Amino acid sequence: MTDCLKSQKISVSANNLGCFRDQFPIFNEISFSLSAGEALFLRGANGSGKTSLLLVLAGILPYSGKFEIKRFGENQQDIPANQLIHFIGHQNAIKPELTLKQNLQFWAQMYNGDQTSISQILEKARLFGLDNFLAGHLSAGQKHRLSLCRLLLSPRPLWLLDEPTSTLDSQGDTWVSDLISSHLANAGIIIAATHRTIELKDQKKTKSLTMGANK
Amino acid sequence: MNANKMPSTNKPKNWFSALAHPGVFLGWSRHFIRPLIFLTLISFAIGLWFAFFNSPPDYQMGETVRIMYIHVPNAWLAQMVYSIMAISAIGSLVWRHPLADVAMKAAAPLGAAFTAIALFTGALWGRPTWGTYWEWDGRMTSTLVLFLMYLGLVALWNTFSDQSKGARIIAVFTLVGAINIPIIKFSVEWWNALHQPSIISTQGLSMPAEIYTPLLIMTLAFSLLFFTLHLVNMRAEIFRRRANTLERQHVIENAQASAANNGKGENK
Amino acid sequence: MIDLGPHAIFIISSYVGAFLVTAIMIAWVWTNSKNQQARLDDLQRMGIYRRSDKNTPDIAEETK
Amino acid sequence: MRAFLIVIGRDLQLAIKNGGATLTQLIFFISIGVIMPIAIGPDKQILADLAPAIIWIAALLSTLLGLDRLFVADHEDGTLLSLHHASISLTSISAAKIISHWLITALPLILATPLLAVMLFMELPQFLATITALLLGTPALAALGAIGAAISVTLKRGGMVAPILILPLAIPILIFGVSAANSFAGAQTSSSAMLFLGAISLLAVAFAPFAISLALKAAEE
Repeated sequence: MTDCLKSQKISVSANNLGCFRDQFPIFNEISFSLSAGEALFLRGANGSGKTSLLLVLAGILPYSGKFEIKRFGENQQDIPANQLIHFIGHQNAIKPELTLKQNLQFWAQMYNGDQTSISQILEKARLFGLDNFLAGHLSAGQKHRLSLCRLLLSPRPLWLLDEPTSTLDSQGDTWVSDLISSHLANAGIIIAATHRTIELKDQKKTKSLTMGANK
Repeated sequence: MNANKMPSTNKPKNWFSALAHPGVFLGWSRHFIRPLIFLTLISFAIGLWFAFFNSPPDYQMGETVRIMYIHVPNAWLAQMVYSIMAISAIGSLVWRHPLADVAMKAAAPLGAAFTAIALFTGALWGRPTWGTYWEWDGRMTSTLVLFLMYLGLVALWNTFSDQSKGARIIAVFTLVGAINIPIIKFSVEWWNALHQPSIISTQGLSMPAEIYTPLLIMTLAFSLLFFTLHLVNMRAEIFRRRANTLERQHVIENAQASAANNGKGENK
Repeated sequence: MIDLGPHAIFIISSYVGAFLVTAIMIAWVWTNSKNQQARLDDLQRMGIYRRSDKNTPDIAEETK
Repeated sequence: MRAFLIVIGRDLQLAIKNGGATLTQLIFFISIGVIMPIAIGPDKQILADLAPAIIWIAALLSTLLGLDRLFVADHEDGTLLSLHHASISLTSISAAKIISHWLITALPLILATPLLAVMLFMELPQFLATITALLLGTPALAALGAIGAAISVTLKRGGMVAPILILPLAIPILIFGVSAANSFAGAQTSSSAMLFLGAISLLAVAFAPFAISLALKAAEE
């Protein structure tokens, strides 16, 4: 899994990004660049455009300026940009009518990942032994953890996380920061919007961007 | 040890007392299933023997009278099952008894099946007798409406994820729909169309005993079949609710337990 | 078998149809009941009980 | 291709788990077939003549009934957003959605048509022609309906808007569908109507996925 990720090494750069809704800027003049193994934490008040920026980077919102993902691996040039990205937003993309396992199986297949490790992934998320329970029984925090499990279903270099720790308890926080640290150690890139500080093993590799300052 | 002392021990008492009656029901109803199956099989055997080998063709209908031996019991059950559902609906609304909810839910698909058989055999009887499979007369239309109501109730149960909350709403609709039962009953007199008047009327029997006997036994057989299936289905519904509660409870406890475990790990 | 006369096909098909619907109904009720029971058994095997089954004495004591 | 089948399979799985929705639609379909004769009167000849039209209107209205749940749930729980990063394109997903929508909504209606046929006193050839016309025409209904559902996915009253958008587009299907069944005696016009129906369905199913994926992309903005 890690080898696979290393061969997908990328760097991203954004130059003067802006996003407008009805001529009104949600954010503009955002520039940053990240190389493999670096994280960017977006900070700022509610409504400062953190989520919108993530949606722009995820290729969902239209934008002005320039955003580029550079690929370094061999044979990786033909992977479409959308398949280099894991995006975990506020909505958890979980069907309450299906079991935890069925939910993850679907996303494993959608992400071209492997389904064999689902039980281990659930265990890591402290959802141990709940494979065949309905996702509808889960609490909000558990659902959020299940949603984050999608990150581990297939190796993708760029993670875009919107408030990854918002509904989690302190153990959940630790798990997420472990996830982020090991992804960075594997030369992945993370861009996350967060209110809370996420403690990482290697703080040098993180950058921070405060949004809404130029309004 | 720790698990027993968890704060959630107070909650299940409530939940336990709510399920107390269904629990008692599960206890005694278990002993009824086998005898009921046995009685159902016996009465079907006797009824079918009468229906095919020990009853003469009717002087008017001829051999097609044999369709009546399934049609009439099922038409009767179609209405009786709905009446049972309506009574359960009252129980559910007035006393909020969980067993009444379960009885209501378990009966709906069975009622739909009996009504379907009544409609189907009625059509097949109508063709040789009246020359048409279907006629838009009062009784047939109202029975068809009954069939749709049954299906609607089944669909309604499926749309509620919280079954005990849904039960009250469904009970209201069941009672509103009960208006259809007297309509079916009196439709023959009111519309005075093709359909036969009731076989059993206040003036006494309107047909010979050779035809009446198999009819009665088949009615008994189908009613026993309904009671058996209803009992089994009610038990299954109680099991289903229990399993759901347990699953939900386990998921919550899992969260609490893993939080507790991790907390310990960190302290060390 | 007795002679069912000119309308035999209607009689037979109504019996067959009724039998089919009844059989499907019975099969559905049966499998549903078995499935729910199996679910409870699975939970029990995982060590998940209803509290009233596991420690009835506890609850009896508490209610005193 | 596997991912394509998995999207269909999951939709079917969800439809079975929420069995109420398909059943509701089915009851609605039969109900229209019950209401019409009560309104028109029990005259057999009139009912038999009107039967294909009644069945088509019932099919059209009840497929519209199921539209609101086609994309809304996936939009609200974030599934659509996450599918942007799937290894299968949104256009293929839309195509899969049309197929699952047809299997969940149109197929049960077609299977229930014999019931309406008996109640409306249809003759056998007329009935067979109606079934064939439904099989040929409903894919187009499903495709158009899915477009309407995708366009109205973010609207508050999407469930009301989609039918209004789609009804006018469905008129050609209705015309050919009814004429295919009605003029069965004059097989000439009937078979050409069937051809038109098939052609409309082919075109609609081929082009709808592109429109749907565009609409869904726009909806997320």
